[in-house]
Amino acid sequence: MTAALLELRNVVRSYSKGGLFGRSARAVDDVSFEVGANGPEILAIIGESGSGKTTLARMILGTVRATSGLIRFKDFDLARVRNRKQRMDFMRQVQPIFQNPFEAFNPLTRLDRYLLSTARHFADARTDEAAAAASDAALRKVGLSLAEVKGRFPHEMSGGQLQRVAIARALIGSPSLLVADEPVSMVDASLRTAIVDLFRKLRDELGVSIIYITHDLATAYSISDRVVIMRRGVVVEAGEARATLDHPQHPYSIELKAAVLSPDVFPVVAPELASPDPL
Amino acid sequence: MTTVSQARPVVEVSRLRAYYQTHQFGVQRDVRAVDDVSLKVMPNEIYGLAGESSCGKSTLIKTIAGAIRPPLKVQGGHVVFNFGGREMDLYQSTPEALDAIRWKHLSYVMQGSMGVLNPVRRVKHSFVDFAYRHIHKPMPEFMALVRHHLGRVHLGPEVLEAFPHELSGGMRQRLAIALATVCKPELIIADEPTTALDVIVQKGVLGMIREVQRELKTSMIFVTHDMAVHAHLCDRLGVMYAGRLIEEGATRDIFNHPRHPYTTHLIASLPRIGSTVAIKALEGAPPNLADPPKGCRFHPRCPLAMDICQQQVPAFAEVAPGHRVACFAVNPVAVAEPVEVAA
Amino acid sequence: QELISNVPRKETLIIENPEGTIKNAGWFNIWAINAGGQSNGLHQLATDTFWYIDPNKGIDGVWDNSLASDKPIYNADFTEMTVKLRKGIFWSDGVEFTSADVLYTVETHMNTKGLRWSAPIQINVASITAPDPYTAVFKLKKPNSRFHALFTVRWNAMWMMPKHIFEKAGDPQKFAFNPPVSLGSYTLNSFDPNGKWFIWQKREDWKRTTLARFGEPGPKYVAYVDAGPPDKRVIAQMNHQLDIIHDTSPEGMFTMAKQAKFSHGWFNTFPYAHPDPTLAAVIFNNQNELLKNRDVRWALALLVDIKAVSMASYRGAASISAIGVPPTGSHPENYHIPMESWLKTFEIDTGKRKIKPYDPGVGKQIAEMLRPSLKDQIPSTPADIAKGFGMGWWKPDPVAAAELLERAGFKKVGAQWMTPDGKPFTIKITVEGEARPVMTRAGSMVAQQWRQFGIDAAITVAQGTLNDRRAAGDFDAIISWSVETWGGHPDLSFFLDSWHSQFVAAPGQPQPPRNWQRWSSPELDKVIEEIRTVGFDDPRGVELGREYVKLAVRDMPSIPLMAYNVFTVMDDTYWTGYPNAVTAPYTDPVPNWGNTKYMMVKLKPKQ
Amino acid sequence: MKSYAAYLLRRFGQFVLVMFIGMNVAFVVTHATPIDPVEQSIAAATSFGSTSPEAIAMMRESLRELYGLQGGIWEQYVGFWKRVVVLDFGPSLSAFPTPVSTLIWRALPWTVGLLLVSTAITWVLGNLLGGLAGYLHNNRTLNVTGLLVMGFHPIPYYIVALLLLIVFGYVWPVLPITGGAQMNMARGWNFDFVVSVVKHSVLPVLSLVMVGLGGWFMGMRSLVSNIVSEDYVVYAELGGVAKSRILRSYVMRNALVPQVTGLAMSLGGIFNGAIITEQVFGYPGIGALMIDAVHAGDYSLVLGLTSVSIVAVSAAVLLIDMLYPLLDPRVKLA
Amino acid sequence: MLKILRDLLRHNRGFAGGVFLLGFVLSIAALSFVSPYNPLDSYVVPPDMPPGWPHVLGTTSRGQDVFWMLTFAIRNTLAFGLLVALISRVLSLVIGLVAGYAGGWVDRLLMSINDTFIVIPLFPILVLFYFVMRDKMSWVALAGVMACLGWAYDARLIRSVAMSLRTREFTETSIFSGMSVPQILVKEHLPYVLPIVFSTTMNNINWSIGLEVTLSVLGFTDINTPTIGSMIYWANQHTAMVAGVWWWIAFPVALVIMTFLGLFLLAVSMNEFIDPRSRLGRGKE
Ligand SMILES: Nc1ncnc2c1ncn2[C@@H]1O[C@H](COP(=O)(O)OP(=O)(O)OP(=O)(O)O)[C@@H](O)[C@H]1O
Ligand SMILES: Nc1ncnc2c1ncn2[C@@H]1O[C@H](COP(=O)(O)OP(=O)(O)OP(=O)(O)O)[C@@H](O)[C@H]1O
Ligand SMILES: [Mg+2]
Ligand SMILES: [Mg+2]
Repeated sequence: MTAALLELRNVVRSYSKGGLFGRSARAVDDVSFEVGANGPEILAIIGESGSGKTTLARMILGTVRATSGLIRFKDFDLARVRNRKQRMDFMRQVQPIFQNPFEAFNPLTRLDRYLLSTARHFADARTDEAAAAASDAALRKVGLSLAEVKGRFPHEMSGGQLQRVAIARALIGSPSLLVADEPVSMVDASLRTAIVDLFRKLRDELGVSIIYITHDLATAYSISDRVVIMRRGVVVEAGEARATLDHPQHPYSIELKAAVLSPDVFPVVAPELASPDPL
Repeated sequence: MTTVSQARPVVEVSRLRAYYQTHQFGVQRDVRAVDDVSLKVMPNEIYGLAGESSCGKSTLIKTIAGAIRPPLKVQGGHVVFNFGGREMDLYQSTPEALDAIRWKHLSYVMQGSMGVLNPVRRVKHSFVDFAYRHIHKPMPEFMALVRHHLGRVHLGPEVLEAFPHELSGGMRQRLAIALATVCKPELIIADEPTTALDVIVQKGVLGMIREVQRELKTSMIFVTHDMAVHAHLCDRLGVMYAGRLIEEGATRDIFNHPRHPYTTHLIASLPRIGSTVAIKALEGAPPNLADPPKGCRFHPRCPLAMDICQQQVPAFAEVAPGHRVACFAVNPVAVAEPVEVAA
Repeated sequence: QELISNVPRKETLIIENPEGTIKNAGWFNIWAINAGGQSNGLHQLATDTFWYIDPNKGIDGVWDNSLASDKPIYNADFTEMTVKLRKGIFWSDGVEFTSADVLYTVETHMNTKGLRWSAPIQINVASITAPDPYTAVFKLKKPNSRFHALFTVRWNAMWMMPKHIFEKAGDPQKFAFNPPVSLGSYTLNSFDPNGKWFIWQKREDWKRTTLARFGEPGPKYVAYVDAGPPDKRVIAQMNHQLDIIHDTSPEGMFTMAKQAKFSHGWFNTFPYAHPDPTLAAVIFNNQNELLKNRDVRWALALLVDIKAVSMASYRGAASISAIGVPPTGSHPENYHIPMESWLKTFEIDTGKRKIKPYDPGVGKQIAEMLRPSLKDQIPSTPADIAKGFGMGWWKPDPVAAAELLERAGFKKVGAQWMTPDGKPFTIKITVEGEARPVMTRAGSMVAQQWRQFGIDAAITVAQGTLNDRRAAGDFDAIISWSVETWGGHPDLSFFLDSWHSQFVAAPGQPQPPRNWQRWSSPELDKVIEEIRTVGFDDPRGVELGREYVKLAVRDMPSIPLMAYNVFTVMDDTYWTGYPNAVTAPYTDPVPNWGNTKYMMVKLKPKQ
Repeated sequence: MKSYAAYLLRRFGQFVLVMFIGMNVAFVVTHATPIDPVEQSIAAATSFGSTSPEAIAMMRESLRELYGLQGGIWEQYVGFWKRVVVLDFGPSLSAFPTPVSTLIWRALPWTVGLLLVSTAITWVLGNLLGGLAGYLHNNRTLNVTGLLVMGFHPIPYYIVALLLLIVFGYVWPVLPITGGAQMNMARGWNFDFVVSVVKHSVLPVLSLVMVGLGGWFMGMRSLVSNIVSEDYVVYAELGGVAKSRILRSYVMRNALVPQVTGLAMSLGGIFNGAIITEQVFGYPGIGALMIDAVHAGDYSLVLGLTSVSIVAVSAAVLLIDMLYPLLDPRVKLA
Repeated sequence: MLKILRDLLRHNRGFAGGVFLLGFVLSIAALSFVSPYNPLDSYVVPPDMPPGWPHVLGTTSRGQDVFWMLTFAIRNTLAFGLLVALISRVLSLVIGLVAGYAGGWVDRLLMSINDTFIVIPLFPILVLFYFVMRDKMSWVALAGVMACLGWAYDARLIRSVAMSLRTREFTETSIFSGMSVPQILVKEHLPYVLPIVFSTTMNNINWSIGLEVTLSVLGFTDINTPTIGSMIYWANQHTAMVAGVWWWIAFPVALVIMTFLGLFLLAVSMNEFIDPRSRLGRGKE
């Protein structure tokens, strides 16, 4: 067994809650798992809203410190990252896609800045042209082009466009781990498929591992290798994706699966909508 | 939804065009995010709006909700509301008249609604600001009503005392929905209100929406990318592509017999849990709305494209009762009238 | 609403106290050094001492025996001074003033270090006795023909302490003396704890004070107030809320003269101002390497155009003086007029030739210069012109100045004068700034004239550091005065005694007051030593004074400019009878002088 | 609880540190003055009298002794801290032997009263106008008002004060132009006195407000112009929330956080006095005291005044830091 | 760049007004280089002449031409205000942004230093500095000192904004785009604080000019250098206000007001320009 790409052991994060004199509450409670122990993989994290998924992602990215527990990337303890060089090395390999695309870009800055900067630092683009080319290539993977993005400010883009820009930015440097926090929540089904396919391709062809946080069980089912289901900061169930989602064990997982809306309501289920509590 | 009402529509949109106009440094650029759209929403009806990302759904919705801020400009067309028998043309009315109908008759949930709550005030104050004046009840009763309403979106009364930043994205989104529905307006316009919700909560919230709508015979325009949500919630569905409506009909008809090639593709590409068949994404890139393709805007990506598609704009015409499509492959003779140039 | 509550305006005289705000208002112990205010009425209205010398003509001659009934009586070798006291003078609390108070005052100063007059008493007095309640006899440690000056008011002097109060008060340095017990015709009525105003009230028993000899004081109340910045003082008087402005700018004075028909100065017409017996001068630091040389000092003097300086500083309203005596009081009769013929013949040798630098017509030239704009405001008789504007001065002579500088080894390179060791000749004129605007203006004009000649000259504003810098000799040249006189009396020892070279400090060490120029001259020392041996009123004193003048002209240790003119403005709306240069020169109007107590008896309410 | 307490403790430590450094700087600075209080006293005591050089030398020595200046700088430093600890700044050197604290307490109420009122008025008015102007940025009246406010702002204070004085004291003499209250009036909480104090404060307050308004106005205006495009403001507008409410609770409330910081600091700053106001209007206060003390080289008094100001300002800064989480709930107490 | 300027000029009346006012003031200042008079010399023209020909703005009681004096005064005063503002802006920006971004002990250390500067009263320091510097007290030196004393307040303000920017998600995006800390501070955070910086700069310039005037009125500056402050100083010494020589004070004050209003209009329009949301929004109105 090769060493895992990413390893989390007993990770806890607590926040002090509620104004001046609040108690502290655990947003992430004793979470352990590994990513990429057996080659590149896509790990889906699904679960309740507010269950600590984003917090977990942030701890992996090192932007939030774990209250306790250990996070190791390629056998390197993230708590020991000190200088800029170490950080840069880390970021070359691990890239995020943040949950809210409207927040992920500075409204006062043009979007291409982020792309070009990423290209320069992590895709070894030496010249402006090279950086532009790298950015354009990444944007094309998500159905955009540099021409469309260049010179635009975030508020000039639709939510889906922003989300795609965020994805493209993360891809520029060919990282070995992507932490994607609901990367396709604002994208239409067709594009979503394209992006999810892209993730799959990244894994299969480039050996990128992906942590895929989502509420969309369907895409999680279709691309992920393993799945982690969280509720109130705790991992309630984890395992091989299809097996777990086909036959969930934990009551919450079962409830979750049951709640998934299927598009295939017609023609069979249609009258159900007439009932007072259809869903 | 099976009962197509003969009553007057709650909102009637005709030949609406709204462009993002930027005159930045001498160069004018028009992004034609809404181009010649006409639709009607009947009382007691949920009208779903689907379409590719960045096709102009949010813009359309903003235009209907009167949320016009520069650089967005309405270039032509009308939005006429009909609340309680009184007609009102949105773009001919005074701001005061508009303020008077907001939230009482018309409410709006904007996209990215996590950021719409005032960060330095407790949540309850937002409810007071938006809704109190429309609900003619004393404060304690009003708060009780709000608490009750929050229960419907699975939120406890304690969130009223919280500051927005203390709540997760999903909680804030539910608050935005609760805020928009608490006054039980006649028309609710909602732009991707459930994107940040987990499926369980989403189901609950949709249930609530449906319930409110049934109870009050409210109408609703609902934008989401989740076709499953459309399938469960909407009476009628409109599909947009590149700033235009390209197909509209009863939800069931659209799901069962999509006619426009884009809709066909959209329905076909829905992911299903348990299915492992690889889904094919649409070839090509979404059109650039600042410089859309001539003719039918879908033609560069259309498997059925013909010569005429590159020249003429297909009319958005009825092909079956209550079912309209804009496609030459479906309706070879219907050519759209050219839009009149705005004054 | 009245300006002052509970006090009728008609019975009140309102005077500016130039000390401004007294930060320690409730302190009336004037014998402690600078603990409280003193020209807030305290030393004008409430204190008294043996004698007064008036800077002008005086109410009954220049000399006034105040608490003393006679002039000081010295023994032959000036080692003993006897003072006879008036009878029937009472403190405001009803206790009689006697020689016991004198004894107490002097002995307290002998026994306490750090009172205001401790040092001179301890240096001079061996013992004091009071043979009877109205006689005090001072035994001196060494001969001193001017010992009485300590008790003779020129602005102020050593005031008498009330024994019956102070002996019970404990440490005389820590006693506030509040409320003060008065020996003058007024007592304290009330004061602002924040030090903005003090109101004094005429004593019921004003007849039992020294002033009663001249009649009843007019104002029932006298208020001393902090009048604020110059503009505001003018406004206040135009509103008739300030009867006497202590000082304003020349322009302020002209405005008042034009616009306020009740306001007038010491002169009713131009130049309005009262010339203090104080000589403003460009004081050189005679220990400065470059300025040690008399030729350099004379060269700089010959570059000054006094007409321009007079215009710049006082807008022409200055009384100029070419010699080291202020042109005020009785001095013109004793010095300026008699010495004019000598001045006319005075020569200096430039190295190339001899020149006669004195120009007797300068005063007249200033008057003529102003006449076109001021018309009949300008006096026409030569005597009046001399009185108002002064007499002659040194004629600007750049050629001679250049010759003198060259003789001193200076060289002109391009437009710039170089010192003998080849550096640019730089000279800074220190001025006080805000607190003495007119002097600052004079300094800036002098600097300009030097600069135009090719000397790198500029002014530097010392503000609060002036005292320290002046004492430490930390200046090239400074606009200040080292000559102050009695004004009404020709004796010059008031300042001259301290010019003896025995007191000149080493460079960098603090120089005792007066001889700021640090000038030492053996010839002058002889003059001073002789003055010490002749009596105060001895005519020989005047002759010796003229000797000093000649020495100072020859050496030019400082360039005399003009009298320190004070634009005191008086408002006739409520009171008349103010002192006036022409019709009533009975005392000095400048209200912070202790001598202004005489004004009170001359002031009459305007009907 | 724990975290806020820890925060408080840390913050309090910082407060003490800042005060300590501040006081030390003040000590060094005041003792670096080239003005020797003894020389000042001598100059003042002798400038009008006949002066014998021997007497001066003697006087110098005894004053040095009297003022307690013989010791080295180190002894004075230790003495200073001893006195600070018991809140006694010793006797003033230029009004010896009156204690510094007496002088300060006599002037302080006037300064604090005047500046408190004018700062409060300025702050409220400036923010209100700035908020309105930023929010309704196309309103003509407001733009003109803005230009007016901003036009007054840069006029040198001395000129404004003097102009007011000329207008209301001479041209149209309706208001008293000098002092804190009518002369010779019994002080105390009686009606006449209070009326007189208020009347006398009108012009000083007016002048301070006129000149000070612009600062707050501009700050608020620029803060607001940023906030109006935030989502929550846009949304409230779409929700038909009353304009006044949006302005108050959405726009201004969010802009208030930095403005309150500023207010706290300027409230702390009122202990520095308003030198020119005091000068022009003859208003009693500690600004004049400070100038006087500096001129007289009275470092006891200067130190006393600076210490009061240092304590006041650092306390104000501490206070805002403590209240910050209340003002802006998002701020973390890290 | 030029295009931006032209566009701003054309579409933004405030900007055009600001440019015009400042341009006017600057050209007055520039005229000082061709002045026929040496600003140090007095009594070169007849004193107390009211505005008219040939002395358009009149003459002072010191016999100086007000207009030509003013060219020097405004030049020096502007240079003074800008120098103070420049230095103190750099300090407050660097310290405020770094403290807000870094947090933790860096923040505490910087804020301790900062607070020390806030609590020390300004006036005694300036006066003392004046006493110690004496003749070497040029306006440049004064500007240096004032800059060192004038940054702390604004640094705190900027820090408070920077603190919340640190928590915004886009900061993370920038970090993960490989931007260095200075890049993030300059390119990402600076635009956010610029409106504050503009308004504090204005306030700072105003404060420094005001303090210079105050110090001048009290006589604590180098009165040999013509500045607005020293003009007012000399006017006061000649009680110009009550003597009716109003032009000696009115014109310098008017020029200061123009400068300031110009800066204000610029700052306001620049604020709108920096925020693309409002920039686009207001372009057409
Ligand atoms: N900065 C914070 N301060 C206090 N509490 C926080 C903070 N950030 C997150 N939390 C809390 O931690 C919990 C987990 O939040 P997190 O954002 O990780 O949830 P999530 O699983 O990503 O939810 P969602 O799917 O809605 O985005 C929530 O209860 C939230 O309120
Ligand atoms: N302020 C703006 N200025 C210029 N163009 C804009 C602006 N806002 C949106 N657009 C453009 O208008 C088009 C339509 O945007 P809109 O937000 O309506 O899309 P959408 O259909 O809601 O997409 P999504 O589903 O991704 O939210 C997009 O191409 C977008 O880039
Ligand atoms: Mg999340
Ligand atoms: Mg959208």
